[in-house]
Amino acid sequence: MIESPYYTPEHEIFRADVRRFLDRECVPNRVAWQKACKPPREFWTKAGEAGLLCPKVSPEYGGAGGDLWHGFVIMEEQTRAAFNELAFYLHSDIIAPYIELYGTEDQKRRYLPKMASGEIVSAIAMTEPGAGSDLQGIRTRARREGDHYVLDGQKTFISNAQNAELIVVAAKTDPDAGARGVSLLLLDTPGAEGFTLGRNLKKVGNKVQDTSELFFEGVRVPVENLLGGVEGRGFYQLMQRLPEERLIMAMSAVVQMECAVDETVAYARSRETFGRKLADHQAVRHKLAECKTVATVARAYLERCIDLFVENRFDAQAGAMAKWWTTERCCEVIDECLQLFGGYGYMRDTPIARRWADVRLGRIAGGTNEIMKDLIGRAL
Amino acid sequence: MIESPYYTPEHEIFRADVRRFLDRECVPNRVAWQKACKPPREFWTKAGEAGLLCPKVSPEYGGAGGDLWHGFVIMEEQTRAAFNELAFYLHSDIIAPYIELYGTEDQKRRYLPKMASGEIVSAIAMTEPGAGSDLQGIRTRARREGDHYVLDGQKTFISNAQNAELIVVAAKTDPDAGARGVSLLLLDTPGAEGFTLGRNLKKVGNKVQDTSELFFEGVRVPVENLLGGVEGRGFYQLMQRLPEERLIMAMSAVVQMECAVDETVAYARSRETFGRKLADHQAVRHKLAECKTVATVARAYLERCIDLFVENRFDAQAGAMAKWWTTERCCEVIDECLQLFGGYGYMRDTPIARRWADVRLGRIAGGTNEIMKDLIGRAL
Amino acid sequence: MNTHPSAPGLSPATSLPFRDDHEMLRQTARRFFETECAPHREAWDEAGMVPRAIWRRAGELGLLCPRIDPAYGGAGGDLLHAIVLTEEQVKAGVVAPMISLHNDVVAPYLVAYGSEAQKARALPRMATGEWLGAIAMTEPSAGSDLRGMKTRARRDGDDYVISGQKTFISHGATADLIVLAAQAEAGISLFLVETDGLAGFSRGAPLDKMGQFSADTAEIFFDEVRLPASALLGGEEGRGFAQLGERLVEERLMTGVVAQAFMETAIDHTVAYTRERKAFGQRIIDFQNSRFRLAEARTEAVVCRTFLERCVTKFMAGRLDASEAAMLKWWSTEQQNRIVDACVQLHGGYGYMLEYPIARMWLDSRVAKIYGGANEIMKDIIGRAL
Amino acid sequence: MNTHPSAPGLSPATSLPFRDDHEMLRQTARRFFETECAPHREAWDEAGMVPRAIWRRAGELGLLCPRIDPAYGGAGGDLLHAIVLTEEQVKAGVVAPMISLHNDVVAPYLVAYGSEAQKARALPRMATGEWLGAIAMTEPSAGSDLRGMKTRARRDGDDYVISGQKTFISHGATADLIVLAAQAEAGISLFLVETDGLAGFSRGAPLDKMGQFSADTAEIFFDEVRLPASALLGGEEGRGFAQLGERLVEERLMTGVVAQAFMETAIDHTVAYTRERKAFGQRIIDFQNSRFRLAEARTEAVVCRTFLERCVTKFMAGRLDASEAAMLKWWSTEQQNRIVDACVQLHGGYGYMLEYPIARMWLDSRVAKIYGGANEIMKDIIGRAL
Repeated sequence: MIESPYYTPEHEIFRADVRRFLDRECVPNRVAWQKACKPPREFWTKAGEAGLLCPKVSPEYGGAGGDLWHGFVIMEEQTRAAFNELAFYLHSDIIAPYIELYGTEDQKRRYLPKMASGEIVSAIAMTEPGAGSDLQGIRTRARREGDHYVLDGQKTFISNAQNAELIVVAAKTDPDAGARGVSLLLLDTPGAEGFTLGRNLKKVGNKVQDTSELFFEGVRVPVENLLGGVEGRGFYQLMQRLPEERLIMAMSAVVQMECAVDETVAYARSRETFGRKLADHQAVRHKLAECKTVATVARAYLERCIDLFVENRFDAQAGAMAKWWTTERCCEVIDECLQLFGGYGYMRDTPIARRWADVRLGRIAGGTNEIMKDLIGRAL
Repeated sequence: MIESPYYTPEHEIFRADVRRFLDRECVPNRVAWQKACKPPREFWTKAGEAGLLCPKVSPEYGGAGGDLWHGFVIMEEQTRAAFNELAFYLHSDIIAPYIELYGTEDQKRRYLPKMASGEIVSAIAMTEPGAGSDLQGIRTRARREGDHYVLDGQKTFISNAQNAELIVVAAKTDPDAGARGVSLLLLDTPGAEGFTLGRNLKKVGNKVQDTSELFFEGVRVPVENLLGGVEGRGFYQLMQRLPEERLIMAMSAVVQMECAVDETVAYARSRETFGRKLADHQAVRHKLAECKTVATVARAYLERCIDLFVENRFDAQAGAMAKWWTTERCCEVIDECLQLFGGYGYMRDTPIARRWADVRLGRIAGGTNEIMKDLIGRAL
Repeated sequence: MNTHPSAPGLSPATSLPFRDDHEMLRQTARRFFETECAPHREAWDEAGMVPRAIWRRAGELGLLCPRIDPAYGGAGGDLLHAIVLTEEQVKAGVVAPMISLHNDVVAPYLVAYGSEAQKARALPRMATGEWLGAIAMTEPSAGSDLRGMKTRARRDGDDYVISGQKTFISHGATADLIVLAAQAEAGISLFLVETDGLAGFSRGAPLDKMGQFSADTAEIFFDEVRLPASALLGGEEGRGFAQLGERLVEERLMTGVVAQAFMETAIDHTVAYTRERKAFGQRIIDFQNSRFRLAEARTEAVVCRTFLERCVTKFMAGRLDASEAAMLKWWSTEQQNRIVDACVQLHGGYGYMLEYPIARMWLDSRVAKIYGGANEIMKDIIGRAL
Repeated sequence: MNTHPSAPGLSPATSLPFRDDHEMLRQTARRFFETECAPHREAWDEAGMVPRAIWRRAGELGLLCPRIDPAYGGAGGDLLHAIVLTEEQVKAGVVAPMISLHNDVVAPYLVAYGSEAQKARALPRMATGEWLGAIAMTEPSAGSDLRGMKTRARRDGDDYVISGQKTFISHGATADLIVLAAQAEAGISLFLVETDGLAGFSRGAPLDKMGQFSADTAEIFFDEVRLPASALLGGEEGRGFAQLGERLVEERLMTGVVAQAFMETAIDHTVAYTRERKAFGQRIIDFQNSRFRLAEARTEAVVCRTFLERCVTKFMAGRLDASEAAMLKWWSTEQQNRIVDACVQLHGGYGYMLEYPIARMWLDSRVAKIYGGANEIMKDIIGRAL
């Protein structure tokens, strides 16, 4: 869909597969899954069979040995279908890399092949009810007791948890050590005593993606499930991955804008009001020109960010900039687009309406945009 | 000009006088005064003779015994002529009230009649180079020595100072007492040893209104020139007057918007481009509709503020709200209006251009708008 | 609405002349919305509509059509009664039952243009909640462009025969009485359609909207529907466009009332939330950015209220013109959406969760920039009048 | 512009392929603007123009027309040379001499459309600074509407006779060579007007603008001015509209370069100022509001730079279209004005004093949303191409 020097013919073949899978397996079920507020468990297995999970993981661990652009292709195709509410990227592009990059050999062998096949669905548990974006302030404790850690605490806003067999839990192994006291534990949820899956929270958008509360009361996790095997590395492991995660969020925001502008231009060209095409009203045309400009600027910016990322120069500030700027513009542009659809823009079966509700999360998730500005501001 | 239940026929007669004075005595001299960066001293005497100075001061002290609306009439007429760059209101509505409200009987008799006649031009010196809007942090000292205070320090951004015979100086009589250590001193500048009038600063707009630096080195001020005769009251005297001062700023901003919108609508109706009137382009019409709406909303808001003021319920937060909101909207609206004038909007002889540069100060002066938000935010 | 006693300087009490009877209605309404509606909001949202019984209950309490003549079951009230009801409904976070649609949009057509017989039949039923009202203007192909409507009313002997389709009809799935706009020979005309057992009339399923879930909205269809000539509102053809136009000023004024209540309620929720929640060791309200954003929102709401109240005052004196009503409509709904959006942001992740009122308010608000004439139409109206 | 070494993550170094010769020109330009221009800015602003000697000096240093062929006195440079000059001029806070107007707007008309004789006569004089160039399109009654121009070029034997009036002409008060657009029989055509001793040609006094004080702008008048037929640019009538259109893409690109340099310079000044100044006991940059506002500005400038550089790259590859150039023009000048305005605000009272560079930048910036085709025209261009 997108012109990019990084896409090879192989990516385009993959894109066709992804598109087919989305159109056949997902779109027809959208309404049912939205009602259920989650996709069925077996959907993940199908996605694994279709090669949509963990395309970037090394073949050694059951992946397809792909690259960043395989993840982008999936995200682009989801966006085209206005079906971003399936958290593939969380499973494949956020969690799998933690294990592949920081895990012990044993952890990689245990989890990655099953994550790629869809036998294991994964979630990551960072946010807590009282702490929001403040990772250093988390209260969930992991107390060492013999060859186990004992987990106590509470998490919220956890995506994928309803189906997850594996939850990566951020916990304090040393409550007095601040950032240095945070570790990541790999919790196998089947049969985990003391673990309770809380409510599946109802959200403004992203209806299919489940979002849950989690409770840990004396949950025993074997020490070999400490990610990487060394305590106190969690905060740094999380931090290191943030630029890439934010790049993906920016990419998603940009593609959302582009899809929205395309849909709106098409609508404005076909819809007639007051005796002429909507697009022939000057005020409408100027709004469309503004939206198109923002989307074009954003695309140029995204490509530059990708270049920097490839050159290994996309740092924390760059990630923060990309994330806040694109998600803000995305919400503005889509709100303007929705307006041009009139009453249809408020109906859930119009893609623009779903986009509008879905993208609102972008300004909040992954660290609120205020946190991004703080991060940039401190480095000025 | 403005429909208001508070205007009486007497105000309208006064308005006609003011308008005549501005059109005859001021407008023809605008360019010369702008070049000189101040009006000539004798202009103030003429203004006094014409009854434009201190209309609100009690007849007992040489004033006309008018009310708030006499001040408004002058401001409105200045705005109509795009000639706000004469600081009448500083002299009449800010400084004279300090003396009338807080001064000793002797101070009132010494200064007010001459201020009303224009024999004395006044200025007020609060801001210092290092302190900005932070009044409690001022460093100018007034040390008591026998029956004199000895002034040492430096001020900046002082309007009217080039012509002033009287400068009300905010100084610390007790440097350890914070807000309670601030006093206002009435400095007679003729023959004041140790007092130096610094540069007349060149500004973005408000060209006619001079703005100077002041230096005090061991300047002796007799104790009977302490405003009100009691030390440490300065901060409270200043604070108490702020709501009214901010109401006047809000009023000015609203009238500026109204004048700008009227001028722009007239221009857009007469100017032709691309074969039709500017106002017949939908995008232009929508911009004008937006500007007109903001001006209309602002007028309603201003009237409500005036009502509250009359009912003695216009407090510090209300003043802060009125000041920041109206000055922000004023700059936005006038910027939009200027744009519709095309190249003419950038020429100094177009009123919209002068308004644009003049009103920019409103967001900075009288406490920056950030200070206003701080004040409101703390009271939430 | 004497709001914010805690911060008097920030939100000056209303200047509207509320009397004791308005305050009594306010108390009744507040109890009704808070205790009999708000607890069911989630269930009603799921159902996509409210149970009929709640309308009867609202009727019993005197919340329906309080402005109509007591002869028809009303209380002879005024616009301030309508404002009181709307403010309390929004403050309680309740979007349906759509009392203002029923009371302030539909009933006035009967009051203003109905014959004695039409009034006597419909108004008492509306006041008790026996009949729910709706108005059907918008069509799929026309949107805000009323003159482009295609629904026809063909005269056939003593009857009119109606064919066509309407969409985005609030109460479309449930209404008993629909004020219908259709093209008759003499031009657009309004008809009173009693839906019970009406042959050729059908309704679509409630539309799946992005917010206001419990407020049912549906398409309705007329396939050679026969109405007696007495169904013509006011008894004269071709007056529809003018009648709709006349009513729009008041409808847009009420949109402003809703928008204002949304803003103030959203800010109240958010001040409370940011005072209570902590992040990075301090209360959210203690961050300068939060304080500035809330200071802006509070100021904007205060400004908007003064404009609203000026419009209300002018309306009650018969002096509010179409241009000013259009200003109020676009400006207040724009501010509403901006403020609610900023409030969502200050809630962080909770702002995206439907169990927090601010999340539903965000979804509920968006349509305000579209309905009652899209905001672009408002700017056209103002621009042409300059 | 490898700016901001102190904060590498915040402003990625340029991705444009600057070579050593560009960097050498940058050094020369920087020294020239910083030491030979900036100290005189106030005096030149007072005078409303710059002394002619400064043009000769710029010519000596190789700053004039570096892109033209060495055969005509240039250095055979490329767009990056133009960018280097513009960036350094803006960074030094210098608006005149208007080198980019001379180099990048006027000279290219000769290069692109001039006959050999026209080039050989004009370009070497422009490269030395002997002749100052201008272009005259806009008329009092037409503004951005070029087709509406009224200046006539009547053929009379071997001559053209020109009558009409132009306004807002940069270098109008000082230019030696004016590229003039006028209506000839076959349509809008461009003429090369050598002003020295030209009968019937007159200039108004420099216009009193709101900024860019030292950049002279004037009205010019043609009263039956006789030009030889050889003054017709390109030798063919009626090509003017197309020629102007062809050049606009590059002009708008250069407007983006100026806007970008303004943004980055304004932010640099403001970061320095807010780091140094204190209020209420802390540095201004330590207030969260200041930090957020600057974080926004820096991000916006980074985003804008990536778009600018993409446009530059596409332009150099011959692929930048009119629509994208229009996007760059309106977007970058809009951002420029917003960012400079925010920077003024962060300066407090000093932001309003002309001795602070930010104050002059604010005044200088405003016209960017108007010149080179008002931003509304840009939106029309983009909108029509959708």
